Amino acid sequence: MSHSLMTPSAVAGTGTPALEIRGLGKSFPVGGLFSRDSVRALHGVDLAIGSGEIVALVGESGSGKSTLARCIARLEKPSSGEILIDGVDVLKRDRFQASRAFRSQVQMVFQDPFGSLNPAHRIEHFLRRSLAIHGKGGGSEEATRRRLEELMTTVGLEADMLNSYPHELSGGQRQRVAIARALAVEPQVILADEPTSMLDVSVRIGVLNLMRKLRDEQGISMLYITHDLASARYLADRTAVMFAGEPVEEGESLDLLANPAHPYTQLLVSAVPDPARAGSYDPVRRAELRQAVMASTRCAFDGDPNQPCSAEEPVRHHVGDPASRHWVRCHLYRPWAAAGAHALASEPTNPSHPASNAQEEAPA
Amino acid sequence: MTISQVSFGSHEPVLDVKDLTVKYIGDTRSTTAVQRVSFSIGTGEVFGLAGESGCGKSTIANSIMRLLKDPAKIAGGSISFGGRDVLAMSPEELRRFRWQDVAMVFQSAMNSLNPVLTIGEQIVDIFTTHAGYSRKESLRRAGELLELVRIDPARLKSYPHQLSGGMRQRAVIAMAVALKPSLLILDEPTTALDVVVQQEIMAQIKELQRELGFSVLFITHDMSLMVELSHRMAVMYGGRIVETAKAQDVYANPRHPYTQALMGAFPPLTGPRVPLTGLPDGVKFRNIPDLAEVAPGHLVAPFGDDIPVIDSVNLEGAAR
Amino acid sequence: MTTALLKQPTSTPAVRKPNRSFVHGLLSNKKALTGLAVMVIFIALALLAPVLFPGDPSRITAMASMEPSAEHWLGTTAKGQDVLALTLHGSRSSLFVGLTVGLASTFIGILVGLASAYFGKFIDEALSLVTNVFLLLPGLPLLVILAAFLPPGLGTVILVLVVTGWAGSARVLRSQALSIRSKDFVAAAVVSGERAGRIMFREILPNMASIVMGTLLACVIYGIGAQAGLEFLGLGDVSTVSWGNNLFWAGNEGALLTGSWWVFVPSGVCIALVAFALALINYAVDEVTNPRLRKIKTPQATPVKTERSAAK
Amino acid sequence: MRFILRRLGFYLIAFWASITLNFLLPRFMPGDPVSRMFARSQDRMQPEQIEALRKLLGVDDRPIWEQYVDYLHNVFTGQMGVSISRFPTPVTEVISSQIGWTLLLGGTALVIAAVVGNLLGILAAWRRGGAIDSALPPVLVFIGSFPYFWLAMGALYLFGVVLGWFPIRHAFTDGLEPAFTWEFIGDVGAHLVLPALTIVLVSIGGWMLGMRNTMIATNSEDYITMAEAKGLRPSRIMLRYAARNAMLPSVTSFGMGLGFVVGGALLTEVVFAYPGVGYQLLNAVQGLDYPLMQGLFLTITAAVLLANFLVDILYVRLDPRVRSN
Repeated sequence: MSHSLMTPSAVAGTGTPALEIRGLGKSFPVGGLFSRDSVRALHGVDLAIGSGEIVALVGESGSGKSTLARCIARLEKPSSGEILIDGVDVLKRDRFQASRAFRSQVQMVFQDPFGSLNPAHRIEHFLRRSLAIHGKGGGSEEATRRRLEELMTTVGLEADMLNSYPHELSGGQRQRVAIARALAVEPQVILADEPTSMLDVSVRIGVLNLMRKLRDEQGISMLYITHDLASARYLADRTAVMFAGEPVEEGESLDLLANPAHPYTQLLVSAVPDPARAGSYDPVRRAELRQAVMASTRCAFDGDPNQPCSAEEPVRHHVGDPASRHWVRCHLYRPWAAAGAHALASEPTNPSHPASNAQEEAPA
Repeated sequence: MTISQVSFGSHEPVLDVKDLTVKYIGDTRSTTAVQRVSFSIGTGEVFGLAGESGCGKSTIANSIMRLLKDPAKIAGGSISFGGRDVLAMSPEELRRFRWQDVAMVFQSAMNSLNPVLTIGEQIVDIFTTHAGYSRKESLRRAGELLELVRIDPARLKSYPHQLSGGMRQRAVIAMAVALKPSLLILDEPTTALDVVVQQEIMAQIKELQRELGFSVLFITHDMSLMVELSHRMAVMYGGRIVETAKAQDVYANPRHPYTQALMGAFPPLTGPRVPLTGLPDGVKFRNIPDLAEVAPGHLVAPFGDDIPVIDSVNLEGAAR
Repeated sequence: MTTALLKQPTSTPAVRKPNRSFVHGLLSNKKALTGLAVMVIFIALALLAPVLFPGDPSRITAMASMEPSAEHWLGTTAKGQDVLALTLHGSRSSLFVGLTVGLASTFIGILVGLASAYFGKFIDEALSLVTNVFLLLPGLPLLVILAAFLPPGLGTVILVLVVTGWAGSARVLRSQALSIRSKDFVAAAVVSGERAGRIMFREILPNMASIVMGTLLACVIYGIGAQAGLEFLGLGDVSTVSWGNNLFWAGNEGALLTGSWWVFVPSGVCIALVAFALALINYAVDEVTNPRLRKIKTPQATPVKTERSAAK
Repeated sequence: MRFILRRLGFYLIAFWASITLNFLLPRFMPGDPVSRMFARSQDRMQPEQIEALRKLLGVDDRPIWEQYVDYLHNVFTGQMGVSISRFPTPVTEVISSQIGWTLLLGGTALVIAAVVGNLLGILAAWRRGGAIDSALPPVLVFIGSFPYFWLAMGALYLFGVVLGWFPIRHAFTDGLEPAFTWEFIGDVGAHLVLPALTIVLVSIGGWMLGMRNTMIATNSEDYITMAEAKGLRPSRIMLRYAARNAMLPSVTSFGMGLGFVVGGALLTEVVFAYPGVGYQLLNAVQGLDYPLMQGLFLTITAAVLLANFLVDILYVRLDPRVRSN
């Protein structure tokens, strides 16, 4: 095992990012054909992934992280914003439908390996089509064959599985096929939407290790979307936290999870079961956090005229060492308090705050 | 083979499962879902059953409640609850045994609540059937139950779809403790929920357990959660128990390679990043032998030094 | 570490296409076999009719209203036509119309369903609206009206039956296509750069095989039954020999009032047998694809009673 | 509420579509059937009546949209012209004298078939492999394979002609004055038995199998397992948990079934000469009575749409999930 676990990506941080997102927004219409209501799923998302960098996007269900992935993959049409690949805005370049050029740059691995491979086709079909569509087959049948076998070996599968049907493979093996299919087009960026959450726990690490290997050996950039903070910490160089459709905190994975600055991140971190921290659960502290964040549909302070958040957009604050790339976007963050235990402690929340007695409210 | 009685609570086991074997009788062949599994749970003890999908842990839960449906059949062994033979109960005895003695929280609260009845009606059902209370009295108690899990009693009139995921699961937990059963089976009660809600639900269950003193059979695939919550635990693989011990012992010193793989599957949230391996794809253990005691209260299924127990198959996912 | 343990050569598994197990399941299903056997017999008889009874079956060959006898196995009509000849020749038109209507309706249903599901949004809204309107318009009255306005003939009958019959299959196929559309493998195909047509017909359609077959069978049943109804009302093409027309003439000539049941029974029973056989195949398709509907085996003697029966 | 409004809008569109279809048919059909009709019955009509019918049926020189607006106006004010075959009765009058009989026949048959069929389906699914589950479905499917009219003719022949147990034609004995007397109601009942029975026999199998299959699917839901785990009584689980949920799709198909029953009733009415709209529709077709045909078709459509709307309202009562969004 020669994984470069201790060196968070030396390649990252310089030059044009492989993928950059600016001010991306997405609203879904709700109700019937004649309704003008809409739900805001994403709002002003900025994110950059350097070439050869793995960035994790963490958040709970409903935080908009999957929507973001689908927007970047252009399975959904973003309502606003820009998606830049190598500095080119692809939303402007091919406006109505993603071009094949774009498809060859950005690939996606889906959450459910049992759903992402068409049960009617053999494994070979998936890889062969990807090669054929993007002209990566090498011209001759022999070259294609070689490429197919190479792909299988790369993701740790036997070449003779090409003849199998998806239902003959285990979950982990299918997810490897899905990764091979993405690799076949030789993309710059792979979007991985919770690639391990449907797998048996014992094979999850194997898939994460494979992703890291691909980054190390082929320099592919990745956006790793997950709700599992521990795996984000394990795999990603940087981690961004999504909350209510916006990234609220971002930084080097180890630093971010060790010193979470946003109350929501703190809540997430504190909720992860970790036997090593057994007994660290503090109900009073949690109640405080819960009160500050509530259900992940919107920030608790949104709509409260007494809070600066509602009056103006929160700005980014640097956290810790100015050289680090750790920032948080929250009015409650007090840079001067950063030296203390945690930022929120210096600003006790008001018990009469309207959100304080709202349990997680049911969706209307 | 004996399970040494290192129960956390009293030495009198609430539940005693011996050599339980469950088979799925198929059209052409039968498969064994659970094979000679034995364990016991003491009064007030939280016993964890860990393992991955298809390892038979939910089948065990359903066997205890005798909820197995065709083609699954109990093919051998015994289940005794407070000294009574669960497998010999008549339909009427069984009906009373269910929920009064053992209650269960299912994996998905959305699916385990009847979508066309209000939460209130579904709780009232329990009281009118088992306790013979009037409707009015039942409703009053139902309201109290909801308060117990910190849900506004006005929610009695809500339908399941009007509650959030966490609230629904809390309502199910309220139902589970309605008749103060002596054993609560939790079958992956939080897998469908986000971590923050999961943490609250687990805290809620702990609190109720302190208050009401029931025993818990806790089923999950999340080792971290299990170690945090359980007193003792067993790790299942392919219908067999491969290791059982105090939870902290399993965490600190997993003996079986499979247990080690499971532990290795959860990267820690603190400390340095170290490479983990988990279990390679398609690796399977076969013919797991009976448990043997390796330390006081720590039993492990023997495996050879050269680990010949692992072989590679590529069809293991076929029967998902 | 454990990589050394992976050295097991993976023998190439006996590859079995998922669709093949479907056919296999169908062929080992008693209902399906019965249905198929009946259909094979009817199709054979329809093909052999001109050989067995050469010439025009509606010509008068014997005395009127004769009971079944050795010479005329199913007796004769009030005009003196041989009922057996009419019945066998009638199967040709009935099966032809049924099959044509079934294929055409299912084809339209597939197109509408796939387009609806794949493109979604406005296209789906519009197509669904049209489908639902057609589904809700009362079928037979619409048939009658259409048949009354259009010039009589076999073409009219087929056209009218397709117009009233496609909506049902479109609805079923749309909802199935919709559920497949939402599967990740369709999104994965989009991401890998596949074009719309290929996704619809190569990725979505193959997964609908059983439901397409079910719809086709249902449409054929509808076609045969509705043709018979239309012709019985005298709105078909009266000059052709078909089961519906046989019954129309039987009614017209007062077969029942004179007690000539043999004129009236054979064509009706034939329609019922064909429809029943197709329905059997259809239910078998359901059972093969939905294991929950399969028949429960009689429980073997096991030490413990089956849980389900104990629960009652 | 929103759901109801959406459905209402849909029914209006459907009704508009059927009106438009009615408008277009006589205008765009080959062979000019309308002229044939006029040729046959011109001598009996007043010139202004002919003029009105010409406009209604499109023998008209005005631009098509003008005709269309005029047609819509006529439909919504109930001016459907006069019947040719029952000259000079207005179409609306002919229809209103007959719709009641169809509602009686179709309604009775539908309710009996749906209720009995669904009950059998519930029982069959609850006791998988029992007597009801194994014996009944094939028999009912086989009976259901017969054409409506064939079964009707068979019943008429057997019970009417041969055995003479039931009257063989019309809705009541000729010469009997319609009135609310026991004699008349009994007579109507006796005339109703055979036609209703044949419709029930043909359609009941579909209800039963539909319910059985939904119920089997419902029985494997988690909430049924949970109800069993709760130790509820089996009868309660069957009715309040399983059947209560399984009936929801059945309610939807009840609305859809209406259209088919109207169709089945049409054929049955023809066989028994039952004086409903279906029988009348056939008479109108045979008598080239296009105004009556159009009126009948619109009436039948409107009735089916209305009934579907009522079913939707019922559905909202039964499924709380629809209610809240």
